[in-house]
Amino acid sequence: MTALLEIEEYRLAFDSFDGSAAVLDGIDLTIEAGSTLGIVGESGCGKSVLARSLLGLNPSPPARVASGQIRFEGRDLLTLRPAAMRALRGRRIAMIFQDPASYLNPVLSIATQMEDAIRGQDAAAGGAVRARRAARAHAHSLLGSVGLPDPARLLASYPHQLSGGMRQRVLIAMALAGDPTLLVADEPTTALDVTVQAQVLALIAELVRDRGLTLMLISHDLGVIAAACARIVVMYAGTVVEDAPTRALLEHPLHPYAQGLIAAVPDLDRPEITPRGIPGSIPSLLSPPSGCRFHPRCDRATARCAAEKPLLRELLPGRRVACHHATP
Amino acid sequence: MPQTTRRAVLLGGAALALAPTAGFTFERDGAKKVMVFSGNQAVPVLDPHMRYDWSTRMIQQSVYDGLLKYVGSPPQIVPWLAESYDTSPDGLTYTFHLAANAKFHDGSPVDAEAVRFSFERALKMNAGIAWMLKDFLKPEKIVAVDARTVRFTLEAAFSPFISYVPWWYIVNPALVKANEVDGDLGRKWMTENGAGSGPFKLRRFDGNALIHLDTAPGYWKGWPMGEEKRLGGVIYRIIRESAPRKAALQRREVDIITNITPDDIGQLERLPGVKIENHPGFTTFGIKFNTKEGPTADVNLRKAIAYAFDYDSLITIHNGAATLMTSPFPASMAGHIDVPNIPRKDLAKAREYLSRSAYPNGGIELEYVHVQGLEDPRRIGLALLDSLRALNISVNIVGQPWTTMVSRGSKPDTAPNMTSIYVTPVGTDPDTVAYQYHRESWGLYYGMSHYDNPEVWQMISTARAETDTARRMALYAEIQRRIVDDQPEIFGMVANRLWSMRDYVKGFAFSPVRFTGEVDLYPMWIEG
Amino acid sequence: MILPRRLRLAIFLLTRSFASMLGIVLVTVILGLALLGPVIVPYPDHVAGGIDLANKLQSPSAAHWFGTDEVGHDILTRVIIGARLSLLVGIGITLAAAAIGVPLGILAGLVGGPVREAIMRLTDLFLSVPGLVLAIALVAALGPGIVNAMIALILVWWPGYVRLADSKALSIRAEPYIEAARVAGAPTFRILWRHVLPNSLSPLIVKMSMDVGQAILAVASLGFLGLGAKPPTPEWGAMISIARGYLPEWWWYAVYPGAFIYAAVLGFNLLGDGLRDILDPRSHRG
Amino acid sequence: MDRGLTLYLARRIGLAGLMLFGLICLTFVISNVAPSDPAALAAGPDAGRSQIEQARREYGLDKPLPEQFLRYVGDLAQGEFGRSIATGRSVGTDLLRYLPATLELCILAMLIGVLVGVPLGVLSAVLKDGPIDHVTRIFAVSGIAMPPFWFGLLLQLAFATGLGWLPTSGRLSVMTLPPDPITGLMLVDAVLRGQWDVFREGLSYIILPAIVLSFPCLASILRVNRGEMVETLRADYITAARAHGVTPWRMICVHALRNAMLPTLAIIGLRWGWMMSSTVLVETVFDWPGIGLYAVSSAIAGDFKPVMGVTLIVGLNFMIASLIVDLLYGVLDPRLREG
Amino acid sequence: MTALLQATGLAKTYATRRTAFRAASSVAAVAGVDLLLPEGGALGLVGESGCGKSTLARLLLRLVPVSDGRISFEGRDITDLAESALRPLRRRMQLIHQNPSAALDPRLTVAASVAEPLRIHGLDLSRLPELLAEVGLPAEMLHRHPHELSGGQKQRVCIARALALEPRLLVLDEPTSALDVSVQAQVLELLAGLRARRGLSYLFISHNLAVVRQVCDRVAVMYLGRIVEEGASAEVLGAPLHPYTRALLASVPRLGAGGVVARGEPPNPAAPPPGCPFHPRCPMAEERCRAGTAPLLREVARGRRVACHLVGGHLVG
Repeated sequence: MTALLEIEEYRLAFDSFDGSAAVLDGIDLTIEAGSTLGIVGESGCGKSVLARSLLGLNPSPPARVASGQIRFEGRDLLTLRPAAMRALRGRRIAMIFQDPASYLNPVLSIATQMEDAIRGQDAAAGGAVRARRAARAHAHSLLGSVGLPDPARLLASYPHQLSGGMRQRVLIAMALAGDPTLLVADEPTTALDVTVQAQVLALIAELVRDRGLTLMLISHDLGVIAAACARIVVMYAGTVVEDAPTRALLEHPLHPYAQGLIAAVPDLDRPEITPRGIPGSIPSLLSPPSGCRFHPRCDRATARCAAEKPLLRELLPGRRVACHHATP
Repeated sequence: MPQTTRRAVLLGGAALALAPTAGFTFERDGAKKVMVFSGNQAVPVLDPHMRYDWSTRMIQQSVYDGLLKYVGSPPQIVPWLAESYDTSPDGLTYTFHLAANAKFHDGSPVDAEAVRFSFERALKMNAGIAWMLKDFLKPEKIVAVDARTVRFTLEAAFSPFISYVPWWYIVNPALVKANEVDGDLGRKWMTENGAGSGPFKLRRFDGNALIHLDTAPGYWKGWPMGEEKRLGGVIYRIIRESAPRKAALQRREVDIITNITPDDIGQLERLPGVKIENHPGFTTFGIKFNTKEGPTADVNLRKAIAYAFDYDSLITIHNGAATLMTSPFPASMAGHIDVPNIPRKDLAKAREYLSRSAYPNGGIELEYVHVQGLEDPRRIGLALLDSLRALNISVNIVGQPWTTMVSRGSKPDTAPNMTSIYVTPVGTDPDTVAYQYHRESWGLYYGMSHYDNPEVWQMISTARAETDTARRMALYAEIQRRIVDDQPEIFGMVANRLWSMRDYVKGFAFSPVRFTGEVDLYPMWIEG
Repeated sequence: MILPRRLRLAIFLLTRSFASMLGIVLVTVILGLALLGPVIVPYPDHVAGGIDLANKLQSPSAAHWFGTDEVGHDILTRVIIGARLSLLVGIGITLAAAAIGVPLGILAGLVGGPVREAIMRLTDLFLSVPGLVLAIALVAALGPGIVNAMIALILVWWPGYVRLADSKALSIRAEPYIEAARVAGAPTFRILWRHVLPNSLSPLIVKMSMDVGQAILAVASLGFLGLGAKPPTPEWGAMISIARGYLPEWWWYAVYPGAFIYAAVLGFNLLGDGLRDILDPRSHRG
Repeated sequence: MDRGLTLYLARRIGLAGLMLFGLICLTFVISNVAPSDPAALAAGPDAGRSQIEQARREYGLDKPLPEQFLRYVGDLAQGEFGRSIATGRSVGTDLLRYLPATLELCILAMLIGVLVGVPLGVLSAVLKDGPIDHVTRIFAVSGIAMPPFWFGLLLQLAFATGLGWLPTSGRLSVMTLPPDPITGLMLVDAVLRGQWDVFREGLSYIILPAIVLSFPCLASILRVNRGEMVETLRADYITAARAHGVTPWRMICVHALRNAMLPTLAIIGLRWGWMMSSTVLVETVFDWPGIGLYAVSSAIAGDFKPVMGVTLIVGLNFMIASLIVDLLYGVLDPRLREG
Repeated sequence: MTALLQATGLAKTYATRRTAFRAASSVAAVAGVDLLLPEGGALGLVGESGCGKSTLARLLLRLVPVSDGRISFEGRDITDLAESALRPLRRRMQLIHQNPSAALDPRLTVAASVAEPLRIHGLDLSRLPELLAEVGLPAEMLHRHPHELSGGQKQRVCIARALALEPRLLVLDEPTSALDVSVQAQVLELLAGLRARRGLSYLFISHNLAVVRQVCDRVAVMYLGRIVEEGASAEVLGAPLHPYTRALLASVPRLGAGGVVARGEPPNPAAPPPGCPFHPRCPMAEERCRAGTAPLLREVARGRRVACHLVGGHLVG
């Protein structure tokens, strides 16, 4: 397998009046072509910012890239000119978002929005821009491919007339407009009800399987990630703390934070196990803790943890962890 | 100033085109030139029996003819529709003999019936000019003796009668009757339409913006400058503010303007090709005291104020274009005398009078009311305020709408302490001024003083019925002296009347009996 | 701890924006002139109406920086004293309108039902006639004068505050913390006083700052139409109204008072904009 | 038209009628607190007492106030605004004569306001915090802070008196006949009649007052549009559109602007109402023969019937404008179109 | 066990406003709910968004007007009590909101917020530090403003404020859904501890079945304004009877494998389907489910109620 996307030492800061927040602090990760990777972490750990970095969607200012590389198919995305980035968006890397209600333009019909996306892809490809009629036909078939019944009526409707699940399917269809290689899904089911969430996750799994997509799924819900991804990256406060195959991580987490996270999730099937919280709260990124960013909340923390930032090291084959105390 | 192109109306006014861009041309109507006159005041109602003010009467005088007409300075009454008239010795009967060739714009003759009809209409409508004659003339006492003779029989001898007749314009009865709605005597239609025999006829009427008059072809009275030179028409254009009006003259968009401020004179005089007409006026300005109620009921206070007032400021405010009054009558009024002891600024006297009043140390505030929006009375108010500081009297300057002011002045207990009032006598007869001081004038705008002196009232009544001119004039001299003694007002000044025009405008004839700004358009033409 | 940060943030936001700084400078200058006016004017006598006809309509010079008017008043003197008047009038109108409108609006928004319906209909009625026309009608009826102009403007101004306070009260009423207070058993008046009013304050302050400017402009407009201050009161709009007759030769007479109106209104509007950036960074309605 | 819309319209119109009645009461009360004597005005300057009394009877001013009010309402119901006391003319006729001039001025000013304000707002939002944005913002506040009457005088000084490029005031030069009315709007009529020189001349007269009148409106539109655009450009669906590769031009002009136009529309409606009242100042400065000038000159003369008439017209205009804005909102915002 | 809170036939109908393009209509947010919360019990209320669970909570607290039905609290009918009469009762029934950031007045300090109920009821203010300690907040937090606190801390402040009045009933409206899992577990721990210590009764609203199973001893499942199943949480969540409950449980992603069952999405409450409201999505729906009225909630076993035509017929003879 070849690496489709390689992120190296990626640091991103957000500048504000109160100072500069190191939102991403040296991210290192790789996604192989055709694989499914889940990124899990609590709010503010930087997972969405990371996803947006892939498409250059972080507004700048305040976002400021401090260092690092994001290589996609060998090209560094961080140094791409805006036009080149536009050409990439949707055609190579597509994205689906958290709240389908707010990511669809309320005053434009589904047809207009899809046609614009399709024609925008054509323009970015540099070839002929197809006519609206042709674009609409394409939109029609895309909607069908995400399992939406009666695409013709759907195209004529407006976002508010659709249910949450339908909106998310429409957004997925739009993401497929440019026939992308990498699909970045940023909390795609968080705003949906649990029954619909299951349907959408199934759809994503089906698309990954049928189209050979590479998937990067971001969620705060370990259950969602576990259901959809073969490999999981755990993030905490702008750093990657653990990177492991799904089953291995769930059964035998190595990083204390990953352990805490798994222990905090109540298990419907095992109510006798009381979930345990992790003491303390997520640190402010304006003045992050020294050394290991997790050390103030970690019961195994030592003086070294406060002083020295642990490197993400390969502790077992295919498993990386960033902890001074982690043992196989 | 860049020369601007002028617009011209080509034959008939149907087709419009831009004039050649080089130089300028006059407004033209066919081969004839059109004179453009600009003033500030609208002409809401054209009906000559409905209302009058300077702008309205200027247009009325152009569209209609009267039996007689005022011309010249000093004003004289000359025959017009009436070639002559006779007066009976008792002063009760007037017989007018009409010109043979006079005809209305529709070609019908101006006959005795038209005259009778017009006077009757004016009296019935009881508006505008009606007040002048209504107490002395009943409609049924007007008789068309034959086609060219009309006889008026008055209820009582009334010496000023003839002096009012020029303002009673003759309307075309056929047209009026044809346009009568619900017995309104044609009032609605006459608001914006002409039915006259005058030198001009109406072409376009938009009373708030522009009135376009065409010269009446073959005007029965002929043209003083000759058919060759006569105008093709006149446009009265309303420009409310003085600055744009001046600019329009400067740019030759208009040929003659009025309502210019004294401060403008210097500026306009320096403009090449512009001349000023500056004439002593007929309109008196006075500050009327409330002689019945409040502090000013005290004649000593009134005298004190009259002596404290800085009369020179009146002249300065008008840049010299004004004359102080030397009597309640304007100087060009028949019977006017210079009253010897009329007050002038004399602080010693002022203080002396003040000490005799109820307010020996001042310390009061008096209200000074002027018509809102009028600039000169406001400035005079400031001068008054400045003058009275010497007496420790403060002045509250209030601008009010005309209606409010008049309404307040109608009763002594609401009349302001001091009110600034302009009065233009409508005729040359001294009675028109004298009668302001009569009991009957109380509460009217010129009677705001509520002047109370029965002896003077008696003299006024006697004088208006007196047919012997010498005796009348003697009475009026005495009336003037008595009024000055009672000081019902500060006798102010008579402001000059000002027009500014391009030097190619000819035939301008000043007559003080017309209102401020009003021009007799008939004798005027454009040369060059 | 917290106040300094907020203060620092406020200063940062203000100093970063040229427009806000300009607003502060202009308002400070107008305030300064209003406070020091009677002390610093070169011809204090010209305020009360002392006239000097010999020196009328002088062009700007060392003796009269802004020239003189048609009765010889020093225009600089009158313009400075005019600042005091305009400021008093502007603040007076705004405060009075807010004092009428805000309680009514909060009451309407909080109580709802027929009370709100009645209050809002009355408000709509006044808002359905654009202010200036109504004010003109009112002043024409009451008679010109600065006090009448103020009364007229207060009458047309208060409904704006009802609207604002009502909408704030409505949105705050939906906040969970209001529900929390109700659950705690808080009576309506307490909710109004402790929660609704303090949380409505920011937009109110912004609106009031801008309204001071707009009220100054409105009074000047009435003055210009001859319906405002009476002579010899030095009111900017009335000065321009008179000065109009002296254009174009005596241009300074109209230009200086107008420039002061412009500067004052601009100042209060920019200040309001700046305050909005500080107090309510997301809102930006015109 | 479906039943819901009909019901809604009926309710709105009913409400507007109620407001109109309130307005009539308001204006009537205002006109009667005045201490002036309208009859004196009606009778003319030199009128004697009997003439004043006759005028009082003629105008029904001797009747008790409630009766006068009922008569006024009755007249209004027949589209009759009463007679001007000062001139005796029908206020309705006068309004019909002056309203087209005001409408023409307002329409042109609104066109300027929208055509300049909206693009500037978009530009300013796209270039947020750049130099153009800063200049535009000061410009926008200036529009609101600039006294219209003073601005008008300055423009007159510069372009009419100083440079001599444009006429100072009025609607047409004295010798030009306005085209025969078709719509009543002179410029439109000139075009319809093919009188291009009249059109050009009319344009030279209308342009300065229209600019002055449009300035505050332009500024408001600019401010609101800029603010909404800034907000919209931050919205999630714009991020999504970018991610989907929608072209920037289309994203700004369609995706963002369509959303930003909704509040902009509201301010346009509001400003249209205000504009009618600003004409009071602008028409006074430029001697524009519209209802604003009519109202001011009548107010100063103490003649209330015209003032009441203009107030009603302006109020009615405002109500119609807000109704139209509400309906347009529904057209532009699909969320409001159906349940 | 005595009933602390009981509702019979409780209903809430909202009228939607008419706009230019829409006639007014009404939406039944809650339709005929019978509910009983025993003294010291913890009842979970689960369902998807828009099913009416938050409205039900507010009805029970008399925060929104009741359209139909009765509520009794501590054995007393409170359905028609005036606000002033309710005020003393409010001390014993408190509400915890979903989003602690919005539930605190941004202008008040922690001390002021927690003290407010004490002030309203004229109670002793000196207990503030004690209250804070009870919810696990250090005393120095008293002088902070809400924006300086983390989400978990804010929720603790809200709990302290509710506890200040010594309530017997706590209505918790999704108290942890705005929190991260690591913090959620802390808050759940706190709530469990408080219940044990103070003998509180909970009405616990959540869409997270696992959390409900942790906290509650009984659970009621709501769908479209109705309770469709109710019983002990171990039974309802362990062996669901109603097809909806089953679909809900099957949809929860688990650490391990996932499964998908329910099709479609919850219908619009303004236009509910006829018959059993769940029938369009129900894999087992029969003809009788599609017509007539919604099936009634009936006791199918001891302490177990289900509203389903299919279930009722099979279990209870």
